[in-house]
Amino acid sequence: MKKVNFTQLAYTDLDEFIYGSALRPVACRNGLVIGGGRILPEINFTLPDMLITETTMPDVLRQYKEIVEGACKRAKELETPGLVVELELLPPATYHPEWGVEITKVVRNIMNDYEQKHGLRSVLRITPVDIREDKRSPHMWRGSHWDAIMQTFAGCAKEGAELLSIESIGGKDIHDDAVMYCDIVKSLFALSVLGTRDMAKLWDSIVRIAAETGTIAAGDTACGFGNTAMVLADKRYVPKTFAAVVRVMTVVRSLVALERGAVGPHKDCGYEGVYIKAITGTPIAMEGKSSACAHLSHVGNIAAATADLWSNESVQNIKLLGGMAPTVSLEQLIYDCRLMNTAAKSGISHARLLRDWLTDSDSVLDPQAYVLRPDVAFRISQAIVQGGSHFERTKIAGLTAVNELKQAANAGNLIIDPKEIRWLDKIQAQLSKVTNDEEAFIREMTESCKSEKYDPAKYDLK
Amino acid sequence: MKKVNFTQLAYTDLDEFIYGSALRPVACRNGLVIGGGRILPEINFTLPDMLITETTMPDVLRQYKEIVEGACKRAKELETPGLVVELELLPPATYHPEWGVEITKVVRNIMNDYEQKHGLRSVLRITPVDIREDKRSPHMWRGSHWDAIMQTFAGCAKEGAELLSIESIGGKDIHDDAVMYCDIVKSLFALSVLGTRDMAKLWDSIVRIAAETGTIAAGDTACGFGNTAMVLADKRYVPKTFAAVVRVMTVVRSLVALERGAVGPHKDCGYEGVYIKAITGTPIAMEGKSSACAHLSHVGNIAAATADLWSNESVQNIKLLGGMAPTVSLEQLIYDCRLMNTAAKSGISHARLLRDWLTDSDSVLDPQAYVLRPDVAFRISQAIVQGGSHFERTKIAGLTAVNELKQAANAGNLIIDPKEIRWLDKIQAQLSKVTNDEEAFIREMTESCKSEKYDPAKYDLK
Amino acid sequence: MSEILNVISESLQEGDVDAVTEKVEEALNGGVSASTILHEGLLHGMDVMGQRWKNEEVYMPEVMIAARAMNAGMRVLKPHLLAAGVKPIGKVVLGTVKGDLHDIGKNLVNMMFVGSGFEVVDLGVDVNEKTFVQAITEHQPQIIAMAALLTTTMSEMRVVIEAVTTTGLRDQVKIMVGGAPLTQSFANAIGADAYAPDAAVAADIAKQMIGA
Amino acid sequence: MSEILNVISESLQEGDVDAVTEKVEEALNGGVSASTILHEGLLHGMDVMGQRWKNEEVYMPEVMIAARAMNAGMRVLKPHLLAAGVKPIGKVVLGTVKGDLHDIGKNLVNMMFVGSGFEVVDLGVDVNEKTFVQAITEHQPQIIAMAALLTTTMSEMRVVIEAVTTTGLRDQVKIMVGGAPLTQSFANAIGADAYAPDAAVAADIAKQMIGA
Ligand SMILES: [Zn+2]
Ligand SMILES: [Zn+2]
Ligand SMILES: [Zn+2]
Repeated sequence: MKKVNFTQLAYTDLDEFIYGSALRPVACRNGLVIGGGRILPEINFTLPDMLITETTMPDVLRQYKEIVEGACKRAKELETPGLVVELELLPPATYHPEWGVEITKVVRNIMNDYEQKHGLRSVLRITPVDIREDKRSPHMWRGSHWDAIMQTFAGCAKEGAELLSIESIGGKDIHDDAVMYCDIVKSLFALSVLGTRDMAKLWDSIVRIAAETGTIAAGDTACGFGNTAMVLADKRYVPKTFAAVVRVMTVVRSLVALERGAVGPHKDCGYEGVYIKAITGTPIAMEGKSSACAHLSHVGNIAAATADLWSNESVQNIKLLGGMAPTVSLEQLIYDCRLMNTAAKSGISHARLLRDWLTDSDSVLDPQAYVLRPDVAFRISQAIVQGGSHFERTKIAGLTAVNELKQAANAGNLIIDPKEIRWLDKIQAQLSKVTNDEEAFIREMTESCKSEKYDPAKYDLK
Repeated sequence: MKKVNFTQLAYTDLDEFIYGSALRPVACRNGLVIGGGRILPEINFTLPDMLITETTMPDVLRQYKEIVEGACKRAKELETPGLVVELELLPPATYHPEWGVEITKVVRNIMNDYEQKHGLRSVLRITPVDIREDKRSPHMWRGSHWDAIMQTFAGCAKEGAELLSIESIGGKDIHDDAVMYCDIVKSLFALSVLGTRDMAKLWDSIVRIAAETGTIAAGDTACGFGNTAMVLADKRYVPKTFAAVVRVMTVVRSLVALERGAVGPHKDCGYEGVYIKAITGTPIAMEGKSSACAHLSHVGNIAAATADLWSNESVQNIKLLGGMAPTVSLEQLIYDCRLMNTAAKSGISHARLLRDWLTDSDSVLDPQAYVLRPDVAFRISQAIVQGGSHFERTKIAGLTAVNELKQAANAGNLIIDPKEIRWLDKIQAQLSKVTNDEEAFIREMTESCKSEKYDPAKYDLK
Repeated sequence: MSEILNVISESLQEGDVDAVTEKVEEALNGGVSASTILHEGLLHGMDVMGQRWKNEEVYMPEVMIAARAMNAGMRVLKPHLLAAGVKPIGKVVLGTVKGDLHDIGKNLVNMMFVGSGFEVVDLGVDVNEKTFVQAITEHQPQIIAMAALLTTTMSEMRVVIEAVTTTGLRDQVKIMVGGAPLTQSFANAIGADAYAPDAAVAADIAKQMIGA
Repeated sequence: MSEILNVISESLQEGDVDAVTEKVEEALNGGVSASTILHEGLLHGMDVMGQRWKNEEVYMPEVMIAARAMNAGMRVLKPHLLAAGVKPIGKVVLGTVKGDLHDIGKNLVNMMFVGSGFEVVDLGVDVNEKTFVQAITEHQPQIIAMAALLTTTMSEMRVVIEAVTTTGLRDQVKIMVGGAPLTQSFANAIGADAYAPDAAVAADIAKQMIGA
């Protein structure tokens, strides 16, 4: 099923596994290289309180113009060596691909302008919203909703969006419940069966569009899985240990994009990027303290340790005292990048020091931070790539994560509440009981996962 | 005129001049030490779009409650070792000291609660607004407006505000014009004559209140002078070189607080804090990238290099996707502090490395950043303390800053636009022409500074 | 409290669907009134879980699993409650607004309502104003609860409230709103009756609102 | 352009108050019309400075100093313009709203207006709604320009606009607003006619607004 099968880590030396540098950097058309030795800011944004309709489209375009104009202006003033702009489309702009394309044009025009007049090198990432989550989507891999997504990719790519990404939702129909009930077996099914199958089809198509349009199939994120768990854990709804294990299990799912030909940079809101980078050597976008505007987290510093792009995830275009919020956010990203690049410029050993401080400052306080440690990600990744199938790999991911967390807690390298430890035992017990026979597992889960939201036929499962 | 005369630097070794550690740390009542080896977050905030009146006071109090509750909750969740909350009162809450006191009570109650129930150690800084800027203020040092400020200090101190600060405005009546017209001689007059005289009277009174209430006379900031110039420079209204020189000249003015008995921590929005720390050894609050919410700047990283408290300056209580803006801001501050404290914990040489990266990442790109370099601040401070009077010191500050900037530009350590260099020449020429006779200077300026805003009689000048 | 009610409460707390179903039937057969079973068995159990949640002793799934058992018990109990004329403390129509596919927050709120003794009609996600209006007419709820997770859908709440007002139904229902980009002042501005800053407190606020 | 107008323009660009005053008098004595001196001398010079500012060749103080020289020239020219029936391109009443002591942004805007040929009535800072209303009656401006720098004073602008409306003067004036916490949508919400995102563009927006 895999086109490329990653059976070992791209990295052999943990010391080289570091922010700003990827073993397989990505070069963009204007010469900007991502993962080529320095970390760059990736700015994200959304609209303020307003509806998107045919009537409001002029306003919508004005908003995007204002946002990107403000961002480019500030990037230039702060002499940023390069900038990635992510355009995460809102649902109506994917339901109506022509709207997404129009927005892309407006955004790209401003970026072109700043490149020509001020030498600001920038790259546009386009992220359609995965509207297949809509119950009316007839099938995961064909029909109206699939078509609209692909038309959006192709149309925006033609208008200058160079990095193609998506937060795909294959398996989310099951996974939402898995998170709400902390049901790790359902999570396994959603990620390793539904998710990976969907990723393969989806990314085959995106890789094809990238080839046809001369653009870059960048990468996916398991945001709807891992970040949903993380945000609920932050509200104390679900245990942080559960969220940490789910995070690691999303690795196998997101890796499929790379197996099908994506080359990075991995999208920002998937912290599994650390593992993707370890396994594939491709560059990754990450988000940490500077994305608190979008969601609080316990991984504010450690997220930067191996990042190649540094993102704010999302912020509405509203006025803060210092300026519009996206401009404010970008300024913060730029300073974070400046610091990391200054350390890196003074030598790899210095970059490693900073990486390790970023790491150590968070990892002891939270299991979700702990599993992002470069050394931990290395070890778990090594276990994951031993697995023969996506199913097996995801199970290994979960079990290895549990082990790592338990050992860390025992050794005093991670402080976990006893309540949280109890859940690790629970997860371990449940995962261990799962059959090794994937077909049997699918039959069993298809039987037990009856729900209004989940329709096996959409995945060509009976 | 000075009670304490600082004639040499508190620091003898540049290597010890570093964030988180001050030679003369400040211990608070609950045992929290500022400048005692680790940098702590200082959270600032303001109200969203609303009027403050008798009628809206319940809403106002609800707002403050929500802000401080959100901040304390997040500080606890992120296991912050200590927190400073700055309550920068809005004008109506200083015009009506009883309102300021009421707000203090509400805020302090929540802080007490989190300290008792969750062990979150926190300290409250109270900053009345300097309403003497109001034309109706009869005199700088007596009368209704002065009285309201002092009542606010005393009342809030009694209710648990432990650090007393203000952004005082003595001389601003002249300095606003000095900035608008880039008139460095007027700036000199405003800062070294009007500003220092006012600071002495003002801080004598604050130090007295602190003694009477068992609180801490913390420090002032030349925000209305230096930051006004900085913000206008950022809009390209005035040259950055002008703003950089003004910044250095504010040092002498702000130092007066310490001469009169203030002990730190210096207030956040005065970047002259770096110099104050070098000269007096007292801890300082600073603000950088995490205060972009309040104003953009070119000193996002370097501001942290020698900071003991790390502040966001100000943010309205509005909703971002991740939470209320003050909570979001605090999370960012906490992560910045975590990183710096992690580096410091692994040894002073590591802290120095990080300090130097923070410094080097900004200082070459902007003159305002350059003058905040620890080494530059050291050298200029050494020159400043040679001056006999505030007047002489301020002139030295300006001329030495010009020299430092020119040398840096020549040596390629600072990139300045030729247009900006031209202004350095202009400033140098103007400052050099100023008489050394302070009395003559005052006469001359009082003659030429006739304006509707400035009334010499309020300063007991004829 | 009698032994059987105790067992119902505890089985519910453990999320044991089978035991709850069985013991509710047993209690009914034993002559315990449906109302007593509801309040001193099921809702008592949910109350304990709610307290344990507030004390940070358990996580949401444990509350959810208890609520699932509550649902099971209610299936047995409902005809008896109806027969005895016992009403739920209130009825809520719930949905995520038009254009918004976010589900999980709404589902959490659903369960919190159920656990507090409300009857819930869940309209799902991407619900337009017409469907909300229709649901008021059809289900006669005391409360409409709406969720929005996007800045570009939150104003659909205003559209719904306007539609409810235009059709003359505004006086019949209380309207509450929630979701990440919302605030109390937004809720006030669109004319909602209440704002729930968090799924966990939605049911408490609803109870206060209707004086239950 | 005649030599003397050229000299006036250039003296103004250099901010030479004495030279501008002198040369304007000289031009008047030489029979050049007040209107020509205004447009081809003074405003021409301001125009050049405005362009140089937009091209990032000069800083604001240089524009301000030129505007100061313009003011000096206007003092000489004004009686002649009045006599000839030449009117300024518009009259602006300007102030920072009640409770707000911020001065510098307003002063920048003032100078930008002057430099564009507006007559400006500066009411200062901390100006309440009554004073604004009075100023409309007294000075009959085409434009009211208000500044607010605090989130807790921006809504005073609404108060002023309501007062202007209540007193029946709303149709007589265009209202523009500006200041750090403001946005276009806030300006729309309070019923202002225009929003100036920056002091530097305020005069241009004002010109557009009154079609000057
Ligand atoms: Zn995401
Ligand atoms: Zn994203
Ligand atoms: Zn300030």
